[in-house]
Amino acid sequence: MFFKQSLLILKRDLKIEFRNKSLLLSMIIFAVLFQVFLQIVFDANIEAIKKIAAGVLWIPILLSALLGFSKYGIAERENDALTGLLIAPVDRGAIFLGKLLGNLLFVFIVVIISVPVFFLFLKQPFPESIGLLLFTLFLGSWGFVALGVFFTTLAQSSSITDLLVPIMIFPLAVPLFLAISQLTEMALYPSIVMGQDLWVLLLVGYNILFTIAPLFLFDILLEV
Amino acid sequence: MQLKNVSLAIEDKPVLRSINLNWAHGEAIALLGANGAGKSSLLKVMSTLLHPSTGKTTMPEGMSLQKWKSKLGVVFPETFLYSSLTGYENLLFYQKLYGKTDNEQIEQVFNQVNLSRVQQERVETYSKGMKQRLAIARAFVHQPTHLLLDEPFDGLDLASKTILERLLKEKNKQGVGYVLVSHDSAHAWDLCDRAVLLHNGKIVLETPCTEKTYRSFMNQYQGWLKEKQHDVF
Amino acid sequence: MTYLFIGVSVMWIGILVYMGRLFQQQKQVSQQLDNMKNEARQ
Amino acid sequence: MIQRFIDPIKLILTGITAILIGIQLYMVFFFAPIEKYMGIVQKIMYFHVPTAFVAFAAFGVVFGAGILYLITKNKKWDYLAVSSAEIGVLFTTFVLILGSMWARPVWNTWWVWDDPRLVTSLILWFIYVAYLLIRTSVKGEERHRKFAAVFGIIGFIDVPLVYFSVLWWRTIHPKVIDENGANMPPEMANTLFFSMFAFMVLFATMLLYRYVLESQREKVKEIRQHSMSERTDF
Repeated sequence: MFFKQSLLILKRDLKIEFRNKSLLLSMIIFAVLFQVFLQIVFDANIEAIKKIAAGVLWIPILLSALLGFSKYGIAERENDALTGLLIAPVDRGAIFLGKLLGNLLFVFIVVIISVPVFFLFLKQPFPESIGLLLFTLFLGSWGFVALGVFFTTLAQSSSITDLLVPIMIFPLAVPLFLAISQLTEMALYPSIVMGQDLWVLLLVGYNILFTIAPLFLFDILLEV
Repeated sequence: MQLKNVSLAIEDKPVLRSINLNWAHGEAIALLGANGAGKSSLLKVMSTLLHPSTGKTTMPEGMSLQKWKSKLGVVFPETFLYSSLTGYENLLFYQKLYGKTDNEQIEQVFNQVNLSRVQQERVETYSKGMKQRLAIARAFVHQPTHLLLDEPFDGLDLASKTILERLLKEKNKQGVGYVLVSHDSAHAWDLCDRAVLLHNGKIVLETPCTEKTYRSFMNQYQGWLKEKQHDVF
Repeated sequence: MTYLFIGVSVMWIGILVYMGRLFQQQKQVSQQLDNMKNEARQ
Repeated sequence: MIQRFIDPIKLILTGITAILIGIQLYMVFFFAPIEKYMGIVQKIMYFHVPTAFVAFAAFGVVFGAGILYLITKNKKWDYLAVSSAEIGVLFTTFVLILGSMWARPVWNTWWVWDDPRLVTSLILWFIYVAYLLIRTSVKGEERHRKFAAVFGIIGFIDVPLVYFSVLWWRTIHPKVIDENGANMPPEMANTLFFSMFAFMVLFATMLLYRYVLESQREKVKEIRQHSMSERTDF
């Protein structure tokens, strides 16, 4: 029942978003554009970029995810449809999960397009530990999106402006950023392999914390 | 449903004060009062959207919260519709949300609100009255046994009003109870068994809806309204 | 020495300014409360 | 009713705080010896460490009060949380300034990213500035208070995560300075402990003042709104 409800919400959101298309397209274009912008700013010097490669890879993805948080599910606010959801006999955790999956799908699409662009422009040889890179991309986006969806949904239902959302989530995401930047560095330049397990542990732990806690907290937090 | 001594404060401002109300199964109640009297807030409490600051709400016959919610149909001033989805998709979504899939029921509701022809068009192309009718259809689509209606006649033309009236009377015969918020008291009188007048968050008058009681009710009602105006100016 | 002096004085000035502001606001609020009580009595 | 008792408590606490801070200043500048290598600058430690403790305690109070608010829905806990967060941000600011003042002559730099405590303090500062920003945007609504409570709680839980991630991040690279300099003469240790105690009392006093202000402010608002709706009552 719980998953059925999440899927229902997910399907509805995707139908709306794909019908309008504007959000996904702008997220993708933003990510690629920002990628190009960073390369120009840092002068595309391969030696120099090696040091900041993880940042160049991640920053466009994270910022375009941020773009998505406030705009995804905007249909919900239009006719106060969120209230319609809250009145229905739906587990609020299911609402969170549905929104999380939808946002995540969008961010994954951005990743799929933005990461190859990264390799294309940098003329990088293929990363050596592709497995680690994919793992990091997957869990890194997951953690960030979970955190973002949690706070955006709460902020929207508490009449807090969207403006505050980045200010709230970036400090909380510091452990996540450190983990993904370190792991990405290791994946791209496998010469430095120190404390990899530790970072994987941190990343997994962070994901579990910010996925499971909202599932239970949402029911308490969305009631008034 | 039973409300016992319910009070509600929003942002420390008292909105409802010790409300006692008994909503029997299948009973139609008219909730009347001036703007800001607390009618909408009372509906929100009954829909469990707001929790009373003090006092208690009891669901009928030991229903669980989820059960109560699934039996409830709601028309609020906001339509809760998704404008980039079609009318049909909207109803389908809300029906599934209540754990049901019954295409015939959707067809039937579309017929009842006279929107069958446009059900495959997006809601954003609808006129205001059509949206309101679709919102009413949305409230009926999971076959609720209790309805909370906040000014459902708003934005409807005369023909649609008659349709909705007929629909409500028909449902009431089938045992569906409703709470109707309206500022048109004569209209509400026709549709309900009992009238409840709210003023400043308090129930000031409760009376069965008969022709005899109407006149005396109207006198008092206008009295309250005058006092209200006097206060404002 | 300079660093010690600057650091410590910045801290104490900060605390004193903060407390000063608190006092001022407290005075205002107390006054408002008193006024309200008087009004209620009348 | 409580108000009548709080005033004497306020006075007594203020007096005690003044005396303690006086003793603390005396001990720092006249009792504690001057450190051999760093010289007189080392005395910043007697302010830096206690302020850090106060800041951390303040955020601990935000955390605890947030939980209690969510459980009891009693607004008093929320007042306590806001008050404490404000003082916590103030003291974290001091921690950062004092730390820089100490680092400049000793490490020859204003800021290093190598010390997890430094970075954690900075992140902590950001988290609770965000908390205060949430508080100022809209006031008084229950859902809003709840949201702030949750953010305060999660922010505090995040602290150890930040600390350890920065620690691991930095241990991979060479360290600028070794942190094991804790072997100090008893005069120094005594001064440090006394300073911590004095600052904790200072914190308690400030919190009391701030809390009373917050609850009275809310009371004014309550009465005002109440009387506004009473006017149309009968």
